[in-house]
Amino acid sequence: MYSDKVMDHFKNPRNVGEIENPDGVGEVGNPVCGDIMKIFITVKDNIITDAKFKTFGCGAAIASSSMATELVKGKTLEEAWEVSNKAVAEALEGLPPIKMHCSVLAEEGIHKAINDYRKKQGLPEWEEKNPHSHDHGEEPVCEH
Amino acid sequence: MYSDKVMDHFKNPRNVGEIENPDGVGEVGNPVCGDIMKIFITVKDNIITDAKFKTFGCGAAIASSSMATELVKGKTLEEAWEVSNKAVAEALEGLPPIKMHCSVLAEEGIHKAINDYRKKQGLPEWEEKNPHSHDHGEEPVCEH
Amino acid sequence: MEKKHTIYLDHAATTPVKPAVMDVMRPYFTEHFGNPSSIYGIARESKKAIEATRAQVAKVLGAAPDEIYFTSGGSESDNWAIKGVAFANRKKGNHIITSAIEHHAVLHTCQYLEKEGFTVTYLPVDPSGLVDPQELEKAVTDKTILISIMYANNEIGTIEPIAELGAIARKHKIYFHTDAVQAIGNVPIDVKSQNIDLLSLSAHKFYGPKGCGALYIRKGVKIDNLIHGGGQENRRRAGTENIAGITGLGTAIELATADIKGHNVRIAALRDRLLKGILETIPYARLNGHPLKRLPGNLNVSFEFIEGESMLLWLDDEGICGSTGSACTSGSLEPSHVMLAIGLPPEVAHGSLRLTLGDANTEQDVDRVLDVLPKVVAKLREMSPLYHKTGKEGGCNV
Amino acid sequence: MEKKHTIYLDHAATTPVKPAVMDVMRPYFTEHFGNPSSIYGIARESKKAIEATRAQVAKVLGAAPDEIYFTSGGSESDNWAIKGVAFANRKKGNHIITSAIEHHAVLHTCQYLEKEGFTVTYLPVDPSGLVDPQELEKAVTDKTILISIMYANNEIGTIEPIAELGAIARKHKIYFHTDAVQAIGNVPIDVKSQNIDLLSLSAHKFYGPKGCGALYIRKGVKIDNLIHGGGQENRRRAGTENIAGITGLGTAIELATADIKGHNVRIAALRDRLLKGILETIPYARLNGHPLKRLPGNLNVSFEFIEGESMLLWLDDEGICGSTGSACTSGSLEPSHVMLAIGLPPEVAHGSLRLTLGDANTEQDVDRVLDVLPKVVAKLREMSPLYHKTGKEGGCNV
Ligand SMILES: Cc1ncc(COP(=O)(O)O)c(C=O)c1O
Ligand SMILES: Cc1ncc(COP(=O)(O)O)c(C=O)c1O
Repeated sequence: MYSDKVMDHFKNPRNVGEIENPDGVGEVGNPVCGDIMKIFITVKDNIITDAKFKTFGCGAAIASSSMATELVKGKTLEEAWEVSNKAVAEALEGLPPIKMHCSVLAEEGIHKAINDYRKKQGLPEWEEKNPHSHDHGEEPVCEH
Repeated sequence: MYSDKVMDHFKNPRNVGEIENPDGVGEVGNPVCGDIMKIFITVKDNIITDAKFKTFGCGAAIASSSMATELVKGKTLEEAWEVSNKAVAEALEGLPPIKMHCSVLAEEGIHKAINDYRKKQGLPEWEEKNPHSHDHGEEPVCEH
Repeated sequence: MEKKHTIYLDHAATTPVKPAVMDVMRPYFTEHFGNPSSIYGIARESKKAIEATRAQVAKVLGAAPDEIYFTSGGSESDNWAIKGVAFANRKKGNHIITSAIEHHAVLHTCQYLEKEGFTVTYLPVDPSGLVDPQELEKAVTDKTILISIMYANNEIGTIEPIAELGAIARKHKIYFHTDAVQAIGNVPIDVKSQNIDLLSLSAHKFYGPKGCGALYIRKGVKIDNLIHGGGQENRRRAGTENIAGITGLGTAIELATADIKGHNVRIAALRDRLLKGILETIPYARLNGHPLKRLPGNLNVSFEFIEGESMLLWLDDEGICGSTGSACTSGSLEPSHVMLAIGLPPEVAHGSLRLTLGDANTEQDVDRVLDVLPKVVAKLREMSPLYHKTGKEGGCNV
Repeated sequence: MEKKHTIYLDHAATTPVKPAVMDVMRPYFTEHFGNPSSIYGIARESKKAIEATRAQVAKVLGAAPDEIYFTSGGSESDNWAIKGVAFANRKKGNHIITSAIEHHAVLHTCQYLEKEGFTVTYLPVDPSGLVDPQELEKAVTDKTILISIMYANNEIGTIEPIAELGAIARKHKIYFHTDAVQAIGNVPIDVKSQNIDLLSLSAHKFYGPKGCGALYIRKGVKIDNLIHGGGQENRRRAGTENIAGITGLGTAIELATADIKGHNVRIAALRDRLLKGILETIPYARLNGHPLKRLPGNLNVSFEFIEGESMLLWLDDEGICGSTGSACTSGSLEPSHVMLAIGLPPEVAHGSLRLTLGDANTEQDVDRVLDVLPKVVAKLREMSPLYHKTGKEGGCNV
């Protein structure tokens, strides 16, 4: 059901853990739906120099967190903001349709962490461009 | 599906054929339903001294004709009249429920032949006691 | 008693599982037995095998894999297609068109729907068993939601003009279902060009296992579930998948359709030899069904003055397996509805014999039948009150 | 990479076909493949085998052979029982009572019937998963036509008080159906003394083949057909019989019920060893389902702060096959309705692990799980934002 890449990031997740005194934190998901992701970032000169995560969730959720944190590390905030759920899923060599929402969560977690940073800096938060533009696959929705 | 006895009387039917100048003939059944039996009898001193049949029908119909003619041979007309469909079926070591109607046909054929004889003799025909007393099993009915 | 070599000539009833099919199925009973809905290794194997089979079946029909749904056989597929479409489209209309010669899985389902408020038109067929496309078009009303016409008839082997019928259905935007249970392996099928929206098939008719079939449902067709429950088959058919059966179906359909043309030539040659021999040696015999538009293995002949079951019993005694349109074990005394629909008088319908040839049959088999059958027919006619040697009155001039 | 020895602990999902069962089935694929409706020798063999199986199944249930109908599995049996009784008794009433923890084959069928104008009461269960007979009695109305309560739950293993529930149904002259798919082989069943009118079972849950089940229908029960067509199964279930599957079911049920008591003692001992080990070594774990009234092989434990699928993936990596009440492949993100019905908070429901033991499991298997599982749980908790080593806040006091 999962690609080798997903299994690799599930079994050897990159960037697990918390950052002490992070510059930004984003928590997304809902225990009712079985996924919670917490993303921590360190930002230096507008660049994400470190990213870590803690995730309660399925294999795809853990792999998506791992991949998303990998993808944003070293990127400018603007670049990181553009990392879409699709990019996460593609980097994982695909996710089953019903697991696409995990990549969406990862994107949202990154966005939340960035906006948390911007808020702390007294900057206006960036807006989600089009929350319905995600590539959800045939994913079901958890209404909680 | 058929007992050994049925198969024996189907494969080696007793009394097949016509009697030339019979004393009584009974034809029953309907081609629409897939069974026609024609029973011929010779009567001497109130005793059926010979019985033959011709049958268009399934294995059970042929076996029932064979058995019924066997059973009535040597009997007085009164005794032969009492040979029920159940007796024919039992002598055949049973018939499948949906084939019980074949034994009914055989009983009716014998009755018709006897009444044909009585009519020719100027005697009143005997009445079927209770046409619905037959042991039909779970047999379906052909409405023709 | 010496046991006679069995000559199986009832392939329209069912077929044995081919060794190659059995080999494919075997590991799924014991080794790769995992429930495909599960997550672990052996379950993923099962899942993969099922999806591979879906692609196999789709390819044969010219469909997409996600348009193939596995069922427990032809009857379930027919029930699902007809009830599923009927109930899901009730708001659009309540009229269904089918033919008078469908399999009972279609006819009895339609009769059930009549009790549920639907109206059903049973199209007549011509004496060769063909549905007339013009009759179909005339029967269409603005309440018609489904047309179901079988691809090939199981008794007389007549092959219907499916593409033409499908085109009429498409023109009127009515769903078109075909029961192709007898057709698989005998005619090339392409659901797209033939305008088929739903198609039933059953593995045991083409050397696959019994208890496993499929329904093709074109993407976009509105249809209710028949068996509700778990999320299997893309949430459309609940029940833990019969993996062994499904993989067997896949291999069987691939083998059966690998060389349809060759199969037709070979089997029809045997069948025609048999038919010629019968018609030459047995008087008062007639072929039922279409002389040309028929399944290659199907031979259906009526012998006047005698009844089918007694013929079968004698043939069985000689190790020959056949079938009849006479009432037999069906629990009814009426002859087959198909025989009556093509206009046979009931007594002639009762005297029909169906011999359906398959892959393993040989010329020797045919010749054996040609040796045995005339004697059987003669013996039964001998004791038939309908048959008179002189003048042979009672014959229905059919 | 070295392949780890597989430890299969998902017997509630499905079981492998036993060699003895396979041996019985094998000839029916290739040799005795005749269609039981036919008249010749090989067909009569098939017919005989099916009737012998009917008697085998009847004996296990305390029923008569002609009260047993073969189907394509548990889902079909459930659908048939519920829809069949509902539609056939519509004139009497439109109310159905079932429980909140039924299998989807029952629940989704009931939901379908709600769309068709029926009213359904879903009885709640207590925290151990038991239906309260008094609650059942209170739910009965003069419109109630069917009560359907499962014999044993597939997720948490709780065994319902079937005889008591059946008695209430009988008292009110309401048909009583039980889904006994998980119960066969684990509890002695007697449909007469337990007042069961309809009972579903499925062969692949007791080492028989997938795609074959049965429905017991007490003589006299008014029920519509689900699959219309040919005259098979006493004209109640159409479709060429899956002879191999049916004979396999027969042998499997005979083997599974030969020594129910011994099976219970042996399997429950293993299960209890596993449970004890888990609760002793893993904090924040709780048993789901009834501590005593449960299937001998069923263990269902929730681990707080972590999610089930990720647990399963790690276990699979170690060759251990289990299942979860988390959403997983069900296509929904909600945790299992059973877990919610027994009152688990959703996040705890997501962290449930079901391990179901079977005949082939050993103490070594159990000890292997006890070696692996604590590490898996610890690893996942380590990366869970809900788990805090100090203070361990976030625990739901359940
Ligand atoms: C309690 C229960 N009922 C019904 C079913 C459905 O059985 P099947 O998968 O054979 O259709 C299952 C198992 O899947 C079950 O556990
Ligand atoms: C034309 C046709 N339709 C449907 C069926 C039913 O298929 P099954 O017996 O697999 O349910 C059959 C055969 O029995 C058939 O010949």
